[in-house]
Amino acid sequence: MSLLSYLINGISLGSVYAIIALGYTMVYGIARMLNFAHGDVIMVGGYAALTMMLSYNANPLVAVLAAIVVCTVLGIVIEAVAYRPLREAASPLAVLITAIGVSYLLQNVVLLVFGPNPKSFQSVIPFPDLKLADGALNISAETIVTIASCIVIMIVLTTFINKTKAGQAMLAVSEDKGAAQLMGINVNGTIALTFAIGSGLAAVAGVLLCSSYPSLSPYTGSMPGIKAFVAAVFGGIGSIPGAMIGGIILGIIEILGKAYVSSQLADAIVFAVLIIVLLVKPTGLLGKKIQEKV
Amino acid sequence: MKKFVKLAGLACASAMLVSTVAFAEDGATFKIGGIGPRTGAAAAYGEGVMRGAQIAVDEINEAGGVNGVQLEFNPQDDEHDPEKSVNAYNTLKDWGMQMLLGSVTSAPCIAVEAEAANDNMFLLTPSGSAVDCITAGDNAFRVCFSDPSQGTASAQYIGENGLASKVAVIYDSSDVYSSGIYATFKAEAENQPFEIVAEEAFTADSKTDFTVQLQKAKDAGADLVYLPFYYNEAALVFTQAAAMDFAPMWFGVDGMDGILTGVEGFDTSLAEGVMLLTPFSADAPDDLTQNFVAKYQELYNEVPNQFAADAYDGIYIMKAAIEQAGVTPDMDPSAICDALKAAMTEITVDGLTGSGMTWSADGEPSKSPKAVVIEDGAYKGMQGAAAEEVVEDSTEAMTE
Amino acid sequence: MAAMLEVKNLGISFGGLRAVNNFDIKIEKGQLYGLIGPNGAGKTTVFNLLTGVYRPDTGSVVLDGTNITGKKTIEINKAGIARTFQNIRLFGQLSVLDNVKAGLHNHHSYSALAGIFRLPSYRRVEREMDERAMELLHVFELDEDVNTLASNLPYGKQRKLEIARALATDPKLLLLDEPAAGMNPNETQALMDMIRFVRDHFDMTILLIEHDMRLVSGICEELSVLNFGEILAQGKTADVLNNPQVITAYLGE
Amino acid sequence: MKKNTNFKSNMITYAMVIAAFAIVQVLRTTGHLSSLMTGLLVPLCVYVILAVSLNLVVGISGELSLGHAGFMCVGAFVGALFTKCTKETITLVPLRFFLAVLLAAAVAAVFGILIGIPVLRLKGDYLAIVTLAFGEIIKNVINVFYIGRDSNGFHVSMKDQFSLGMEADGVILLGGPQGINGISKDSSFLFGIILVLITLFIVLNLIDSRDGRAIKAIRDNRIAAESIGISITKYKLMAFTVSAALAGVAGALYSHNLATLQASKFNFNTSILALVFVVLGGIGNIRGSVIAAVLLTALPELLRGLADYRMLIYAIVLIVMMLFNWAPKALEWRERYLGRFFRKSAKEGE
Repeated sequence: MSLLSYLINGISLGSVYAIIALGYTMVYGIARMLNFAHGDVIMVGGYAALTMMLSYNANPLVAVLAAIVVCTVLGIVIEAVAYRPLREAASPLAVLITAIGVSYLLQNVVLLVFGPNPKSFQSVIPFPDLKLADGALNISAETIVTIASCIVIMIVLTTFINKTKAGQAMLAVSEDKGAAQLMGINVNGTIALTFAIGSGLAAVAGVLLCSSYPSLSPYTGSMPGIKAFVAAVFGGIGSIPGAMIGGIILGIIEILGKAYVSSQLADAIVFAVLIIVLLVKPTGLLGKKIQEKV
Repeated sequence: MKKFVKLAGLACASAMLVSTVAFAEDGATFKIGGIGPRTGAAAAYGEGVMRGAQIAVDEINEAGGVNGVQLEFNPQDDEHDPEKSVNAYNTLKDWGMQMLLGSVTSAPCIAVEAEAANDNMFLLTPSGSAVDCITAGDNAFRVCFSDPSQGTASAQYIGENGLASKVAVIYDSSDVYSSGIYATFKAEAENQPFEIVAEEAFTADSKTDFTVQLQKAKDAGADLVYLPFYYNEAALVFTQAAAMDFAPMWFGVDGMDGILTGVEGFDTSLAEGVMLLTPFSADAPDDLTQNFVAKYQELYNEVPNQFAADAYDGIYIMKAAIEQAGVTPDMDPSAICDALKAAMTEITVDGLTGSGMTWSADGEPSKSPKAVVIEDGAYKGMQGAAAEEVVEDSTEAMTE
Repeated sequence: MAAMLEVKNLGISFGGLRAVNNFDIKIEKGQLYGLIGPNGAGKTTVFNLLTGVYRPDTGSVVLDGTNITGKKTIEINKAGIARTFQNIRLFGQLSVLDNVKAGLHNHHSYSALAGIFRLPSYRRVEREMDERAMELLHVFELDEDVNTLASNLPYGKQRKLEIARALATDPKLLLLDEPAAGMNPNETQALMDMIRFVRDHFDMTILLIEHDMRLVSGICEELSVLNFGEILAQGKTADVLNNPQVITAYLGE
Repeated sequence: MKKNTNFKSNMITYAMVIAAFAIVQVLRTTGHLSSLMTGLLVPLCVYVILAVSLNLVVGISGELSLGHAGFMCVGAFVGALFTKCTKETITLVPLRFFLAVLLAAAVAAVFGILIGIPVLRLKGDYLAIVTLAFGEIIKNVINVFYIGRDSNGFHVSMKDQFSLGMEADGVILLGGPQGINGISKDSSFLFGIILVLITLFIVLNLIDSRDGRAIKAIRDNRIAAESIGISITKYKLMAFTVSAALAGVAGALYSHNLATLQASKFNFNTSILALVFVVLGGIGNIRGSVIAAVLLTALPELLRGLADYRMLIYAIVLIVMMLFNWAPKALEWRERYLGRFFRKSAKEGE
């Protein structure tokens, strides 16, 4: 029974990683850029929703929508100001470092505006928890909603990318920007759209993260952000289902590692499993194998 | 491309080399430096200290200063990093600091104390609770309890009052404060009539999910869970425990103070029945506390936590020591330190975090923690006398 | 005369596709041998099999009496095969001189410590390398460009530099993958002279892939024609080029 | 000839470091150096060494490493433990310190090899994430290590300090998350500068040798490098190991400058910080790494006057510097309007 309960906890944690990883992999897979500020956009989303609920007494759904708007705009602005000028830079690392700058910037702006004290986030999920086996097993409503959201987002994103013109443009851009440009695809617009979607997803992830773990501070996003990045790589860079599976597996490993090996070494175990998986399957669980043409 | 960096480097280097060796300008003020995290994950603690201290400084200045001399307070950020803390310390030295309130957190405090001991700079840490925070020299004192005294006192309190027979501990193994208390709690538990049935850790990198630790404590049949860490994480622990219908007795430490007020929007009913040893309670009815809390709320729109209270007391302790020693602002920091460290053992201070506080030459305070239990969303004292005795015992034990 | 390269029944499949099948070739020492065929016929794949980029599924490769079948690229290079690439692969951020010196890597050696501490062996060996590299660069008329970054060279010089780098590894057999691609007729003419010179001057055996029929008929003594991964015709250049099958499959398309 | 320009460029780098040392010494003896600056001297050396060592992997070998702080961590702890253990037996501080640094470098190099062998089989972002993972593992594992010493010798535990089972006279050397306290401050600016010069000497000479050429060749074109007989594994591993050893040196210097040492310092953020130095200074440009490390380490301290806005401004400055230094449009603009100042440096590039 305790194993079952640990598994449920693992899935709860993993579902949060998964939903963050979905946004991460979107930007990562299309724009081919490690956006280290993604975790901080999530944090901004959390604050946006919280402010709506506390200061304007908005209903949770409205708050979530407001957060999505805020983050989408933020994502587009960040992309246009900080990342776009560096797209043709001599090294892809330039934009990575700028993303770190943006991450610091977001953290410090929020620190100045909202102060360092953590805020308790009221869950936006109005449903009761699911209790099984006479209450011995508890699946929180947040977990159910998070997993459902993950699945919905995964399906919508996959459909969007495969079935719409804009989605196809994204795929083309991710394969080869130059060629896409020649084909008449608006590369800047497509990447901006990618950031908009990725950041909108970050808002959803932020609200769900804070609903599941109701403590919000200017640094809330950074560690989940890194873990979600790990999850995205674990699942295979650019693979949307991979991000979700990677996130959930990561959560389960973390919880089981804590439960059965050592609670101090849980993170080390997660990373060790990641290393082993990548050594066996060097492009992640669902990643495409890229053969260099000679 | 590289040229730019080069030019900027030169400009920067020349800026750095401008000598800023300062002398207490006209000798009109006492210059007190403050060091603590004001950015980064621990910013909530450092900011509390800086605000609490500023309130005390302003009060004292309004009332005419110390022996007629005004105080000046300069808070510096250390990002909860020993290296940055030393940088902050040096910055303050350049500013002309004569005494130091800080560092706020333990590891940075140890690093700064090594420097301060070397310089013979008077150091009073409001909240650096690790033993080594004040051991490098005789220049250092602290306002809060040390980790061992807290851990030992907690174990003794639980044992002597027969609160539980099976105890679980959850602690932050990546944190000096938390793991320090855990270690001494465990050592003392050997002598107490209860059994530690689960010892579960978490780390700074995984402090959102506590379900495993709670599940293990629950499975082990713990009837009391000891939580030697800060209120931020505690808020999550209580929420998650409630979700899994786990309701043991909770026992916290001074870092737990703030659980009712520090986390904006936290459902305080979840903390119902939590016991903690704290020197400070923002709900205490005495004038001193009420006055402080009101001012703090007015200025910062928040209820002060124990860090703010420690710092507020810290400034008044400095004031008492200055008055006792009769130092003047034209003296150099080392001379001030020599005078103050003698005065520290002679003064008795009534503050927010304890009345009749006194210090031994090793820098440890002797004061009585308030063992409180949270009832109806407020602290309620419980057998304070017993707790007081306990802490004094352990403080003595430590000094041996 | 012993064969420099003898390949028998070489083959590889990618997925379900048989990219190269039943490939036999025999090149005598000192020969200039051409490998031609339509696009996608598998010519570069043959090079990749010969140089160990791919491991063959079937067949054997014997270089100057040594069996090198299935060996790694590095070992094959040490055994004596060097190559150039269809899409030029230079060390773009290294100077022209350093590109060639990289080719000399395995023939002029000193320890890492000698390099770091600038021991006498470092100075001596580096001087030898400089001299040898300059000789090679002189042959390819690149001595003016020694300090230029390889990526800044014009296209024709990049092709030459790639050959110089390959020769620096002191091979027995040189594989050239479309050396004349992108060159104008004058440049191609100069290249032909140069390839002949390399063969004579370095006593080299050369196998080259080419599309330019003028170049092929001008310098190759023997040819193999590859079509859909299989050999269509093989023999003296003139004979092969007059083979009606070849004309249909390749020239007449 | 190429050699001469390299030689000249390297000499400028050494001269810059030595001149900086001389200026600082003069200011120091004449009492014109602020306490902050005095306190920053050793950390500046630490980060210069760290940045140069990481540039060897990122710039010269062309692999993105996100776990460099892990090697620094190993060096810091090994060095500090050595000093704690030999405090009584070796009383000559410079000797003790340099032995500690050597040991730190050696152990970090061993970690470099152990980690490099699996890691270097991967490519690109996957390689980067695995280095990140190893860095975090090192940090986490050191966090659960307890080492004590009593009259019976050393005791090691991975559980807690009680499991060490020491006699009453036992002293805890490494206390898990408490780390190591009371490390004697053996480092000094002179030692720091000497280590910086040694690091530069090793890295610059390595780059400009047969092995360095092989490493750069692999970076520029792996397949071509293989085709001319250069062993990818050997040279990637060589760069990675030398880099790890030097990061270990940086760690040892770091730990001998502060009284306290915790593994939590060596987290992902520290690795990233080193990467920021490397990228801002110019990937593959060693002198740039030196300057960027100095600049970015000092910058937040110099911004202290901005009080609450300090880190905000730091973030903005970082973004602006990145854009100014890397954006093609900015480079074009600079070429046009500031050409005179920059033309020379464009030629120096490589």
